[in-house]
Amino acid sequence: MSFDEIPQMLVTGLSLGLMYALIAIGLTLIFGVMRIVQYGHGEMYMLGAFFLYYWTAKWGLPYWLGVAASASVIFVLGAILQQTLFQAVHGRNILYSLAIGMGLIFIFSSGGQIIFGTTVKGIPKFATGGILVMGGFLSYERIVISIVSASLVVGLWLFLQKTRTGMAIRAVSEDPETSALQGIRTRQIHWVAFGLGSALAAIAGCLMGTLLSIVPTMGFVATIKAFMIVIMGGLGSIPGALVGGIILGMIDSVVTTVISADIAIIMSFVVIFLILVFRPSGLFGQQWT
Amino acid sequence: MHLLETRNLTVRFGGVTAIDNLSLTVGEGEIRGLIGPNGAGKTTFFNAVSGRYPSSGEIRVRDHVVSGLKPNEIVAQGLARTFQHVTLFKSFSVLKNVMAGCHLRSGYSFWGALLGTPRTRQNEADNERRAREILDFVGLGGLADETAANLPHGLQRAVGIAVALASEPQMLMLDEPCAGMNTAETRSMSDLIRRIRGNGTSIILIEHDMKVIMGICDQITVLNFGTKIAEGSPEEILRNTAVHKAYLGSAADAS
Amino acid sequence: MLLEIRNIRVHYDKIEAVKGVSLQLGKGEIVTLIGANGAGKTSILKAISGLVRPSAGEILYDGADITRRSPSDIVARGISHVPEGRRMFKLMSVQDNLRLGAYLIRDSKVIAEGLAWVYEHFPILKQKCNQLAGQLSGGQQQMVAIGRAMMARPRVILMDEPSLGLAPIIVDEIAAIITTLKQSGLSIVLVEQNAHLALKLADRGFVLETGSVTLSGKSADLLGNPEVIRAYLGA
Amino acid sequence: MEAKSNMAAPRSSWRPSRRTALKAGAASLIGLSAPAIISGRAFSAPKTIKIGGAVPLSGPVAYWGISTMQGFVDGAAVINEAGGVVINGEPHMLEIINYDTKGETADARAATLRLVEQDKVKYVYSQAAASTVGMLQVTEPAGVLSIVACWGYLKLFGKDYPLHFRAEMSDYEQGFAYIPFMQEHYGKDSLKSAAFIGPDDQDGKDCNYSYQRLMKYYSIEDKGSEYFNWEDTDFYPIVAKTLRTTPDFIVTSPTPPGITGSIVKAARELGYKGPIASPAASETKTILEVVGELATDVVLPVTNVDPTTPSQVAIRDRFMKRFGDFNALAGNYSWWIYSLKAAFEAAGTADDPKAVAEALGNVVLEDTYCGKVAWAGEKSFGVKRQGVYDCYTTLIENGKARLADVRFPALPADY
Amino acid sequence: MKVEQGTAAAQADGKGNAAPPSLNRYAWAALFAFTLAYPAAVSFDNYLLHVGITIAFNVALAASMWLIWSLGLVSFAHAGFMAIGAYTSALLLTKLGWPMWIGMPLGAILAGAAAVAISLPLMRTRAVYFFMASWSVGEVIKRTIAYFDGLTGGWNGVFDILPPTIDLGPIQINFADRIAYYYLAVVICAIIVLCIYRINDSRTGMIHWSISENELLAEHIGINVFKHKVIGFTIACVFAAVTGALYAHYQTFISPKSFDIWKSEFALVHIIVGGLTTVGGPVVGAISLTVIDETLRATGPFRVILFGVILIATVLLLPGGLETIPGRIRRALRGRKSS
Repeated sequence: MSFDEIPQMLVTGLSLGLMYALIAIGLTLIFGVMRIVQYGHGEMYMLGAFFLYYWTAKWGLPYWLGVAASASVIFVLGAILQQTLFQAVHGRNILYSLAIGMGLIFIFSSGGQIIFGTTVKGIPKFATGGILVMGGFLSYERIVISIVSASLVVGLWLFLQKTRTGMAIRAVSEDPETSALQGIRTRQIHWVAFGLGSALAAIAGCLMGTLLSIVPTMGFVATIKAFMIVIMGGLGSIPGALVGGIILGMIDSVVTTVISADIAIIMSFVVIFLILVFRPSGLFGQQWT
Repeated sequence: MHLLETRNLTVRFGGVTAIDNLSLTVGEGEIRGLIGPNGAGKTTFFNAVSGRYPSSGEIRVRDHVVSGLKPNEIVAQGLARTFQHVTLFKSFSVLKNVMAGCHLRSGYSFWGALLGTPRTRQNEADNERRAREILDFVGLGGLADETAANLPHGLQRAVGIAVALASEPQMLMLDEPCAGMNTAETRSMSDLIRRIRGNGTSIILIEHDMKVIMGICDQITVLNFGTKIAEGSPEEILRNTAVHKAYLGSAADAS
Repeated sequence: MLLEIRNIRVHYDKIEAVKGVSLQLGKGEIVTLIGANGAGKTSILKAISGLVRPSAGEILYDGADITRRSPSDIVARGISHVPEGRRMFKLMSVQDNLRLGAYLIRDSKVIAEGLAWVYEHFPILKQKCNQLAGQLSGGQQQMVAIGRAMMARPRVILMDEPSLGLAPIIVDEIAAIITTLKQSGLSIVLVEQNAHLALKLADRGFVLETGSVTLSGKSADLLGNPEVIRAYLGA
Repeated sequence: MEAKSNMAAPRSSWRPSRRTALKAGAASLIGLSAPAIISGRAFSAPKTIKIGGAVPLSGPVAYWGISTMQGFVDGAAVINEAGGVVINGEPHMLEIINYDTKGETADARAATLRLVEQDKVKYVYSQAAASTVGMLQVTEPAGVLSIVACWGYLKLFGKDYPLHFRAEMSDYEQGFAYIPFMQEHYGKDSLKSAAFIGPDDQDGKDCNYSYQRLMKYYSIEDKGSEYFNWEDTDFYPIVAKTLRTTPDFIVTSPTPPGITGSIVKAARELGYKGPIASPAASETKTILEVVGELATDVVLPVTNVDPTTPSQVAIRDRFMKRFGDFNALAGNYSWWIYSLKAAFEAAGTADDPKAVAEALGNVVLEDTYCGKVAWAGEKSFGVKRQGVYDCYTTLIENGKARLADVRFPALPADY
Repeated sequence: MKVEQGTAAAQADGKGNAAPPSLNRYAWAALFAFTLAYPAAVSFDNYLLHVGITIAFNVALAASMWLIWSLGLVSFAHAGFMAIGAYTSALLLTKLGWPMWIGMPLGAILAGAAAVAISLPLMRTRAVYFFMASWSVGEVIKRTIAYFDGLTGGWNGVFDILPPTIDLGPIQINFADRIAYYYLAVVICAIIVLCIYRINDSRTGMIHWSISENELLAEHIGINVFKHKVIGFTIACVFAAVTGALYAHYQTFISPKSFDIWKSEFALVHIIVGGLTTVGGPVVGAISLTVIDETLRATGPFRVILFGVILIATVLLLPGGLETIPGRIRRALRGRKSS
């Protein structure tokens, strides 16, 4: 490894980490509020990306409007899934939500292959070219996408801190009963948070899909990544998801460049294992019992 | 030789000192009441002694230092406890709950259990007999096959005590055994506690129901803010103004 | 009567925690429920605020039946509940906790007035308004809990064990606040183990034992009644 | 059927024309599976020859499996309409049975067992290495002829597996077409070294093996190989690492088109100027979609994206009509069944896979989607079981693709 | 992942109202008898025998994962330990020529040792965190095997893992024969299920459930929770390794991909659909879902979708899983009688 590769590694790792974090934050939000694991979270990511694909490539509509539209559609889908499937297992053993999530993976990824076709697709670009940052190359696309994901993370944080609904979400994830005593309709917060989490995944899908390519089966990999990050950072913790995402992005980038990709993925699992052994509730987690 | 002795026991959570340099001795065959206002550190004391919380200072059982042992090792030393909130294996039958409690004092080998050797079968039969004896003793003999979760609150508490008794303790630590009971249930619980002592088991008792405390305790220790503020016979405690003030609230002075 | 409870029963699975309790609360009145742990006091409050559904009986508020309303609806009608153990949102700031109390109020001016009221009555909270609620002392948390309930502009406050685990001096402070609340025209249902404190503050009292009212009357009468002292001290 | 129409429903507002096509495709799939369920109980009027597919119809590699299946379904329909396979003057209808393998070895084995043991199929086809490996555990001992697309696993190929045919060219065979083309196009001197990027699984390792043999044959310096994980989402790190070795060109195989696109994009953005060849498993359209303007000097053998010859156009049109979908891979796979038909007729039997295999080895088709097709490999493998056909090489320049070269691979004398 | 074990258990007809054990025993005996008669019942159809063998593997896997679940834990390291057993036995055969009869026990021992070593840190984690940590363990095992391709063949996998033979003079059995392997698989699977049944039925099982039900109380009645968790986990991993070896010699080919996350996930799905509270749950779940999966094979692209629909429908419409069906029927009958 030569010295001048370090900026490239860091820059790549950071931008990757931010996007991972975006998927993971949605998952952590859903867990925090409902205490269920949405194992099919990655499918929202996939569907979001495909929506944008049809929006831009097929109907030729503007890109950023498409991202917003995708987020809204998946928000509604997430809310519907919560109401129809997940509300029924709320409060029951977490395994049941896991099983429903698995069912959703089967249905969406395979249904996606039938509806969208099995070919790999690419979402048209909104920018080309790039600049050198301290010796690391950054395409404009990547810069914009990183900025968007970073500002979404900040925006979500502000939303949760400042707005009435955001505070209600935090309150419900801390103590549903006391929240109800403040007049918060906890069931409503459930679907709002579920929709919001799904919408975040959809946005991540749009951004990642633009940067890379999309297939109907890409959701499960996203679920795995999100799950790794969320557990590493601590379930229900948004800073945890951010830090976890960046750790994973950095491992992917640095270890792949320095050693190789297969070592990188082994390493990321080892790191998660070690984090959990020394901090049994993740980096920022609380013990949910 | 004391059955239980703590020397300068201290428990801290973060910056808060829940138990502050508490030294306490309980003799054999004694029923000791542990009272104090809510948040005085009574349950924390139980948690520290039973090995659930880490503590500094020293805890001795019959002069053996047990500080730092894990809960299951402390039970093996003869110190059993119950919990403030009903804590049972709720989906088990009552009998099975008590049999689980008997596990500690009965022979068990993994391979024996797997293969179902005659010895294991003997053990299990003994175990069940023991468990039924204990259930009869606490007056639950007729409910052995009920699922614990389906019992009324008062009986669940009694099952909790039966489970603790099943480990054949020399000392039993009861955390609010009468909480949420009606007068009749409370009376039979007091009765049960006396009978347990009659079998030679010492008891430490946390209880809010003063009738119980005053009625059955030999000695009472009063805690407030993690320190001992009084100790003595029920009569002495009743007369102690510091206790009045701490326990009944400041308005007690005015009344 | 502002709030009237008629013969309610509360079940947790098979356990009956409240066995037909009736009580009334007048405007500007403090009523206290006293009794040992597990007597059913908290269950009654939870039934009023909609956290548990009574299996029988009815709850009337301001003439309307609110027996099976959702908690948020009941809050909106003007009944706030200060739960046992204060139940802070520990990871949120004091100010956010207070704001959550005004969750159903959309008018920012009203919220600002509410905050001003709380800070006026609990000056210490103003200093600590940006601290996490979990870091406050017990007494300060109790102040936040009461302030949070007041933020909803209630007409009735249900208070569950406000003196729990607090030092005597702080208990005095809380007692003073309760008196202030009463003077400002609020009606209060006070659940307490500290019988002396409760009866000193309340107009009327109900003594509960295992889910039923065994004794009730004017506080002054109950204070002098040896039965109550017996219930508490067993002496 | 209920599920199918629900699946199709959301599309109605988008593109009605495709919806009907999709319905037709789905219906034909259901129709296909129906005889499978009631197999053996079909009418016995005209004789039938059953051909079984153990292919990935779901899971991550369904793309390839479905394309292959489409080739067989379309071919069988065409052949049956034209009077079927005529063996000794007697017409035989073709019946296709498909079972899903999810692209997993054990699953493929189970599917093949069902085909061979329950449906009594004597001719099977499969797709992708994992499914092929599972299939071969069954077919060869059972005396069943198999046609697959699979690279590597060479020890499962050759003399000891006389009934096993590999219809798709591996990188190795393709190499004898696209490397000469690249040498002509870019000049021999500017292609002195190469590097390899592939997936970290058996397919990747297989292709790497082909790649190394090729580099040796053409005396090109091998600058090393990198493997990515299927879980990877960003290819900057791996491309950056590859570029450190300064290769003259890069081979990405059998990397799926989306990932190839990402690799091309990363390489261009990181300042790499040389050609990138993506033999096997690639596809032009996706790469253009993913990379856009930056896609230049991408060499894609065997993918004739826009059909040119009349028979290619006919195949595309039929596929569009029948499945609502067409991709170059499905076109590529469409000749397998015609070669089988020719073999049945040449062997004069459909009951003896050994005889059919002998005949199949000698089948040469002149006008398929891949142009001329023949079986080769006698010297390398001891049997003529490796399909070789015209290599259509597409070149992408500045975001535009054009068919740059068509040639039959110049196999070395000892192949 | 021990959230509300109690609810599930209570739904499943708690111990109090459970069927008399004798009836239970009849059901097991009937199942076993059917298993033995199965080859004849399907008139020795090789493919259906294959389905039977697959079911045996899945039952063994689900049952051993359920043993871990009885401690209140969900382990996704299962496929990893299966891989250890499979690879040990396969490599001993292909590299050294040692038969499965040696390879399988050695694989089991190796997996057991690995399980003990890994569970020392692993048992520090709880609930969902345990789930993820065990998942990591499984992934690391799989990828480590792939990484050392000189020894293990890497992603290419191992070929020619011949089924074992028995040669005792007069008795000679070649397990390459499907019927012979069917009985081998069934016998080993039955032994595994029987062991788990015995464990669950004995004191050990009571200890497991008490830990799962209330770890705090279990500790305070003198149960060494940590020790029992390690032992239970290790036994289950040993069973997984045995199944792995059996699997390898049947498939004759294994690669790291054979032991990916889906192996563990399907075992978990079998448990959830079958039921969480009795050994019957994983057994019934594995049998029914494997049959469904095989039946759906012919639906091509719809196979996975339909499987997903069935999975979700079962979870929503049949809380507690298939094992609750007898209880439901009994209750329905009783309801009709009383009315």
